[in-house]
Amino acid sequence: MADHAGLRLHVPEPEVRPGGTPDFSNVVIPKAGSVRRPEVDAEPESIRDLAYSIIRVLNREGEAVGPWAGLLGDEELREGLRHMMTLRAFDARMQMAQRQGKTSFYMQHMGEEAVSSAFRKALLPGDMNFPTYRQAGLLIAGGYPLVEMMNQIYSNEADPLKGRQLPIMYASREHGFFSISGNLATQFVQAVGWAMASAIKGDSRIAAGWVGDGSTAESDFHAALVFASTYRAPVVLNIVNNQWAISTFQGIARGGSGTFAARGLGFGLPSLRVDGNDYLAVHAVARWAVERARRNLGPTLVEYVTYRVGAHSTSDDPSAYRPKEESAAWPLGDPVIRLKKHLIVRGAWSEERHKQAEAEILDTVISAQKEAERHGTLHAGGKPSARDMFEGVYAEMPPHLRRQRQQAGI
Amino acid sequence: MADHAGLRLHVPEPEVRPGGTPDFSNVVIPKAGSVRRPEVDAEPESIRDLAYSIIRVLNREGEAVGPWAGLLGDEELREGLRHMMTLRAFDARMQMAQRQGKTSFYMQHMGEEAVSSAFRKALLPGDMNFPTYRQAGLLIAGGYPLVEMMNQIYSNEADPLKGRQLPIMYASREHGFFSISGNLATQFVQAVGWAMASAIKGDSRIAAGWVGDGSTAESDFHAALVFASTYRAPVVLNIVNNQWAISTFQGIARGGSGTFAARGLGFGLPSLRVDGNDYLAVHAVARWAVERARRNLGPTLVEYVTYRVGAHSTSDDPSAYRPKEESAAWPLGDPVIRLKKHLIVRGAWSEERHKQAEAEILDTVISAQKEAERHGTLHAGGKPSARDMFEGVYAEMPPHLRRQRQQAGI
Amino acid sequence: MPRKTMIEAIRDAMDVMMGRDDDVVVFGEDVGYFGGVFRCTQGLQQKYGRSRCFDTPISELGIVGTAIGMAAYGLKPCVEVQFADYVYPAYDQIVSEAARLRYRSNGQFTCPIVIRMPTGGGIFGGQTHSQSPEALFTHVSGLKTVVPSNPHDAKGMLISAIEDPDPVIFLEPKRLYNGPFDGHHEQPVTSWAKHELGEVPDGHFTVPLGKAAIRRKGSALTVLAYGTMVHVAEAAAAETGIDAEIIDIRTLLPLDLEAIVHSVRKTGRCVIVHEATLTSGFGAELSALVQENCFYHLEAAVARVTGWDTPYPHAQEWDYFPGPQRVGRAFVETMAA
Amino acid sequence: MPRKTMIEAIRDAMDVMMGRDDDVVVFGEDVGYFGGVFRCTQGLQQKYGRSRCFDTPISELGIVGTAIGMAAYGLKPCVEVQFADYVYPAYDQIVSEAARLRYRSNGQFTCPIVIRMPTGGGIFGGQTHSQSPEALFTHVSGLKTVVPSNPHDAKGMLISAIEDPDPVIFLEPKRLYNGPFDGHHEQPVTSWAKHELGEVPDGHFTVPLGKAAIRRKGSALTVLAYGTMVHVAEAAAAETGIDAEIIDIRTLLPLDLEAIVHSVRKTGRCVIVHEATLTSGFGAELSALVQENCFYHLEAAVARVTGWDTPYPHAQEWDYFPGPQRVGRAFVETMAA
Ligand SMILES: Cc1ncc(C[n+]2csc(CCOP(=O)(O)OP(=O)(O)O)c2C)c(N)n1
Ligand SMILES: Cc1ncc(C[n+]2csc(CCOP(=O)(O)OP(=O)(O)O)c2C)c(N)n1
Ligand SMILES: [Mg+2]
Ligand SMILES: [Mg+2]
Repeated sequence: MADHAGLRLHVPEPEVRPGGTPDFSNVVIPKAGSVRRPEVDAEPESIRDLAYSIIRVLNREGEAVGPWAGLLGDEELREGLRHMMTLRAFDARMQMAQRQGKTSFYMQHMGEEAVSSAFRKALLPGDMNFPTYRQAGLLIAGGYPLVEMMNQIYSNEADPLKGRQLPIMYASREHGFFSISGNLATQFVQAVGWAMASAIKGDSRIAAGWVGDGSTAESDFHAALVFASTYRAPVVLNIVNNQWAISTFQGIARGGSGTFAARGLGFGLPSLRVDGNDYLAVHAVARWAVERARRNLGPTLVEYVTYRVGAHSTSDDPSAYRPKEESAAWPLGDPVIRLKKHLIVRGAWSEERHKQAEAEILDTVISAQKEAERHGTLHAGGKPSARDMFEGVYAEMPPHLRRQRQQAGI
Repeated sequence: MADHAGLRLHVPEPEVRPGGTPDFSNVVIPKAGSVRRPEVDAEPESIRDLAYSIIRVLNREGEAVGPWAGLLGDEELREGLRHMMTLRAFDARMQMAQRQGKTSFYMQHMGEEAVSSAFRKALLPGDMNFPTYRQAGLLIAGGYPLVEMMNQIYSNEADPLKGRQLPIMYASREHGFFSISGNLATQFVQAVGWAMASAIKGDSRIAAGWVGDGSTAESDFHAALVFASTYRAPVVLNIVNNQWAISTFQGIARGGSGTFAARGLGFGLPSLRVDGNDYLAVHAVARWAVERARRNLGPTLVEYVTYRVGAHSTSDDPSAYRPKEESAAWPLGDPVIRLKKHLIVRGAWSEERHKQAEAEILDTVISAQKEAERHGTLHAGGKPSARDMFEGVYAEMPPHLRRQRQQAGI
Repeated sequence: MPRKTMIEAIRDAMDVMMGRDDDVVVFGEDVGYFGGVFRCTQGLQQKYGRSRCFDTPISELGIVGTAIGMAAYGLKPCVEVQFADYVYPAYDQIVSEAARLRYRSNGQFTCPIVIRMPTGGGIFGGQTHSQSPEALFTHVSGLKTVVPSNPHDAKGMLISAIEDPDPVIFLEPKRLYNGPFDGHHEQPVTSWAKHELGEVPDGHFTVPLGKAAIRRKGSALTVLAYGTMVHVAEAAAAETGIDAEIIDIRTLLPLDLEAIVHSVRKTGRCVIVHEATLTSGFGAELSALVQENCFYHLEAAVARVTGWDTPYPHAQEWDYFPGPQRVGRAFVETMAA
Repeated sequence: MPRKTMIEAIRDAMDVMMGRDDDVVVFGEDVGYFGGVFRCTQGLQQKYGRSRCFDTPISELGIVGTAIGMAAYGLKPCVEVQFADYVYPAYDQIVSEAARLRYRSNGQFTCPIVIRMPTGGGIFGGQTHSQSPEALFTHVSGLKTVVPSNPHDAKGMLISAIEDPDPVIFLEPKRLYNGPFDGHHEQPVTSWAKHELGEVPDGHFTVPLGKAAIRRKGSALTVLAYGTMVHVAEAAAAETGIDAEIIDIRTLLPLDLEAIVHSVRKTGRCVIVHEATLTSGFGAELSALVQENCFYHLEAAVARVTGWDTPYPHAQEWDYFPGPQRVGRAFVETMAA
C-alpha cells in the first residue's frame, strides 16, 4: 500500500459561499429551441441525451422557438401568467401574515412559480398529484379557492383540515391534490401506487409525483423508481431541482451523476430535463410525459431546473449559507418576467395590462385574505375545536379515544 | 379520454415456468475477450457500454482471451479452483447435515462459487467485506477455518457467535468479513460508511459491499449509491445477479433497466457487468475496481451475471416456480468446470489431479466436520449456554438484564 | 364445518374477499406465482389474474407505499411482509403515512389497507425470523393491530380487517400456522384438524375487531395473552391446575378493555404473557391499564411473562421462548402473593 | 460557572469530544457549513474540517447506515436526525443493525454511535415536528435511550453517550433548547441564564447514563418525568402546593429503577408524565415496573398524564400538550384516591 497516497474523503461544496461572487458559469444552458422533441413512444435508451440537456422554449428575446413550442394560445398563456402572478402575490401576503403572527409558518415559491402552474394545465380532471410543499401552483391553476388555502394556513374555524395540519400542508381530493406530508419523499412512491391502481382498474386517470432535488436521496425515491419501472405505472415523476435543500446545495444529493434526471436512466425510464423557469417548456414537457402515461407507455422522469429565490421557509435565513446576490445571478431568469415578455412579444400583452393585472390580482388576494381572516387566524378569532383533535383518527372513534376525549373535558 | 384504451398493469413474468422448456436465447452473451478494458481512471460516462455488456475471459475452448486476461498464474488458478471445490464440497456436506437434523437451516452457493472466491483474492489484508449469506467463498479463499464455519452452523459449544445467529450468518473481523444480517441490503450502505471512515482517517483500506439482484430494490441500495457517489467512497459495490430472488425472477427487481449495473449510471459510477461463472473475469474486474478504490478514484458498481443452481435455502423448493432443467440450460456454464478446463488447457491440471483434489478436499471437509461435531450439533452434544443469550447485548450488562438472567435461573 | 390450518384460513379469507370485491388486491414478495413462502396466497394469482395478485420487488417500503397510493385511489390492498422482522423498511410509510392520512386530510383520503406478516419464534428462525413487533404498532395512533390465535379467528378477523376503513396490522403467529402450539417443543406437533378452533365457516363471515375472547373460564386469576401465548397459557393452566381465566386479546388496538377489567375485577389477579421483549412491550400497556382500572380489586401485582430483553437467539430458542413452565411459575407466584 | 442554553451545551459537548478524540465525527442534514437548523453544530466544520463535520444527503437511512459502517471501522459517529419525526426511514438500520451488531457478531463488531434528534412539541410544529418517539427505542434491546431536561445534563450526558461503547439514542426536547419551559405558553419565555441547571462546567465532564436525578424532594407523591415534562411537573407542584417528589428519569434505558422504587415506596403514590401518546408510551413501562416493584406500598393507582392518542395537531397544540393544569389535576386526584 505504500505506493498509494492515503485515501481522502471528498465532500462536495458549492462554488461560492456568503462573501463570494455568485458564479453559474458551470451551469451549461443550451440555446432555447435546440433540444429535439422525440415521439412520446420513443425508446428511453434512444433519448438518453435529454437527461443531460435542458429543454427550453423561450429565448432571450422572449420568442417561443423550437420543436417544443406552439402548444399554447394567447388566452392560455395569459391565464398561465395570471396563475403565476397570483401565486406570487399570495406568497407575499402570506409571508407577511406569518410575520404578523397570524400563522406559525409559511413556505413560498418565489422563482419556481412556473413549474407547478404550467404542469397543472397538462392534466385532466381526475388525475392526481402527490405534491410537496412547494407546488401550490397546482391548486391555484386548478381552481382551488384562495380563501380555502388561507383558511388552512390560518388554522381557523373554516380550515378544511380542522387545524390539524401545519400551514400550507393542503389537501384537496376534488382538485387532484393529495394530502401533503411533512415527511419528505414519502408521497413519491404513493403516486406510483395510485397510478398502478388506475392501471389495475383499466381507468384512464394518471398520477404525478413530486419531489425536491434534496429529497431524491430518500428511500421512497428509489422505491418509486423501482415500482414505476417494473409495473410501467402511468405516472409522471417530477423532480424540482431548485438548487438548494435548506442550506444544502444540490451537489450533496446529486453526487457524481451530473443531473438528477440521470437517476432515471438506470431504470430504463425516459428522463428529461427542462427549464423550470420557462412556462412554455414546462408545459410542453408535462404534456409529453402525461401523454406517455395516458397512452399506457409508462412512467417518465422529469427534472425541472429552477432556483429557490426565497428562504427555505419562514424559519430560514439563506444569507447564512449562500451569497445574497446569487438568486439575481441565476441564469434562467424569472418565470413571471419571461412569460410576460413573451406575451408582449406575441402582441398579446402590454406593460399596462400587466400593471392592471397585478393590481387586480392583489385585490383578489387581499379580499380572499379578508374573508379568511373573518374566520380567524392562528391566535385570534374562530378556531377549530379541541373536539376536532379527537375526530378522524379512525373512521369510527374507538373506546380509548372516547375515554380520552371525556378526560380532556371536551 | 375516450380516444385512449384503458390503462393496464404490466407485470413482468419469466420466459418459462415449470412445465415449459428453458430458454435463455434472450440473454445476450458477448464473445469472451471482446469487451475492452478501460484505464481505471476512465471517466464513468466514457464506459457506459460496460454496464450493458458482459466482461468475459474464458472462451468455450477454455482459453483465457482478451484484455482482461493474464492476471493470474498457474498456482493462483489452482488455488482458486481448490477454493471453489472446497466451497462446493462444504455446501454438499452442510446441506446433508441440515437434512440430518444437525442444524436448522442452510444456504448453498451452487453455480456461484467463482464470484466470492475470485473477488476475495483481489483484496488486501485489512480490507472489509459486507457480505450477504451467499459469499462464503470470501471466508474460504480468505483462509477462515472450515471448522469455525461449521461450529457456527451447528450453533455448538465452540460456535464463535455463541449460538446467537442463524446458521451461515458468519462474522469474522480478522478475515475481513462483516457480520451477516438477516435483513437484506442493510449492509450495503454500511460498507460505504466503512469506506468513508477509511478515507476520513487517511487509511488505505477499502470496503466491498454485496447485494443480491432481488435486494437491489431495497432502500439501503439507494442510500449506498447516493452516499458512495457524493463522497466518492473507496468501496466496490457488488451485485450478484443469480437470476432469482427466492421464487421471484430478476425481472421484477430490474424492471425496464436492462441490467442491474445500469443502476449505477444514474449516479455517475463506473458500472461493469461480468461473467460471474468465469473465475478469471471476476478476478480481473475485481482487481480493476479495487484498484480504483485504493487509488482514491471512488466507488465502482459491479454486476456478476450468474445463476442460482440450487434452491434458495433448505426451506425452498424451486421446482414450484421454475423448470427443473433451467440450471442446466444456463448459458454461462459451471464455474468449477470452466476453470478446471482452463487449467487443463493451460497444461497446469489434469483429470487425474482433479479427481485427486476432489478426494483430498472431501477428506478435509469431512475431517473438519468431524471435529466440529465433537463440539456438538444443534440438538445434540455441546451447546452454547443460556447465559450467552444474556451476554453481549451491551458492553456491560445493565441491571434489567441482570435481573432477567436471575429470573431465568441462570 | 371444515377444519382448516391457519394458512388455509388466511388464504380463504383473501379468496372470499377477492371474489366479493374487485377492489381487493394482494401483493408482496413471492406472493404471486409461487403463493408466498408460507403459501398463504397460493392459487390467488391463478384465480384472480396477475393484476390483482402479484410479486413485488424486495422493498417493504415500496409494498406499503404503493398500497397507500392504491388505497387513496380507492382500492383495498391486502399486502404481505414476508416476516415481521422485515417490516422496518416500511415503518415510516406505516407510521407517518398510512396511520395519519385520514386525520391529516380530514377524511378526504383514507387508507383501508391490511399489512399481513408472520410473527413470533419457535421455529429456530434466529433474530430475523422470530420477532414480535406488535408494541411498535400499538404506540401509533391511527393503526389497528390484530393477532389471531387460531384458524377461525384468522379468517374472520382478516375479513374484518380487509373490510375495515382504516389501516390494520395483521400479525400471524407463524408457529401456529400448521397447528396449535403450546410451547411443548419436545412433544409431537399437533394439528388444527383436531382443534375445535380449526373449524372455519365457509364463505363470508367475520370476527369483529376490538373484541377479546375468553378461551378458558376461571376464577383464580386472569391471563391476558394473544397469538401463540394463548395456547401456552392453556397448557400452563392445565399443568398447574390453577383455575385461570384466559383472555385471548385478539385485537390489541382498539383493545377490549371492558372484557379485561370485568375478568380482573372478578379474579383479583392478572398475569400477562407475550413473546416480545419485556421492556415497552404491549404487556406494559396491559399492566398499566389493569392497575389503572382494577386497582382496588388487585390482590397481587400484575405479572408479566415475556421474551427476554435480548435479540431472539438461535440456539437458545427455548430458553428465550416463554414456555408453559415459565408461565406456570408466574401463575403459582401470583396465586401465592 | 458559565450559563449556557441547551443548544450551546450540546454544541460544547461535541466540540469537547471532537477536540479530545479524532475518531469522533459529526454529520447530518444541514449540519456542516450551516451548523444545523437548530445551530447545534455551528462552527464545528470550521474548527475540525470538512471530513469530520459535514452535510449529508437527505437520507436518514444513509446517515445512520454509514454511521454504523464507520463505527464498525472504529470511528465514533455522532449524527443528527433533523427532527425525531424523521427518524423512521432509519428505523431499520437502528433496530436491525446498530442495536444488534455487538450481539450477533459476539463483540467482533460494535456500534458506538450517538443519534441525536430534537423531540417534542410546543413550537406549533404540527404532526411532523413535534413527536416524542422514545418508546419505539426503549422496546429495542441493545439501544440506550436518553432524554436530558437541561443544559447541564445535556452536555454531561452527550459526552457520556459519545464515550459509550454502544448505540445511544439522544433525544433533545426542542422546546427546552432556549429556556426551561413549564407549559405556561401564555407567559413570557424564560431563559437558561436564570436557571441553575443552565450552569454548565467547561471542558470535559460527564453525567453518567443510567442514573436518574431528583429535581424536587417531596413526600406526598412521586412524579416520574423526563425532558420538558420535568419542568411542567415542577410548575404543577408549585401550583397545587402538593409536596411532590419529582424524579427526572434522564436515561430511559437502562433505567434507574432503584431511584424510582425508593421514592415510590416512600410516597406510596406515583404520577407519570410524558408528552408522547398514551398507549404503549414509555409511561406504560414505568407504570408496570412501579406496580411490580411497589405493589404493597401503593396507596393509589399509578397515574399517567400524556399526549392524547392522536397525531400531534397544529392548532390544538395546547389542548394536546400535557400542561401544568392537566398534570396538577392528576396530582390532586392521586392524592385524593
Ligand atoms: C424525512 C425528512 N427528513 C428531513 C426533513 C427536514 N426538511 C424539510 S425540507 C428539507 C429540504 C428539502 O429540500 P428539497 O427536497 O430540495 O426541496 P425544496 O425545499 O428545495 O423544495 C429538509 C431536510 C423532512 N421534512 N423529512
Ligand atoms: C428486508 C428483508 N426482506 C425480505 C427478506 C426475505 N428474503 C430472504 S432472501 C430473499 C431473496 C433475496 O434475493 P436476492 O437478493 O436475489 O439474493 P439471492 O438469495 O438470490 O442470493 C428474501 C425476499 C429478508 N431477508 N429481508
Ligand atoms: Mg430543493
Ligand atoms: Mg438473487
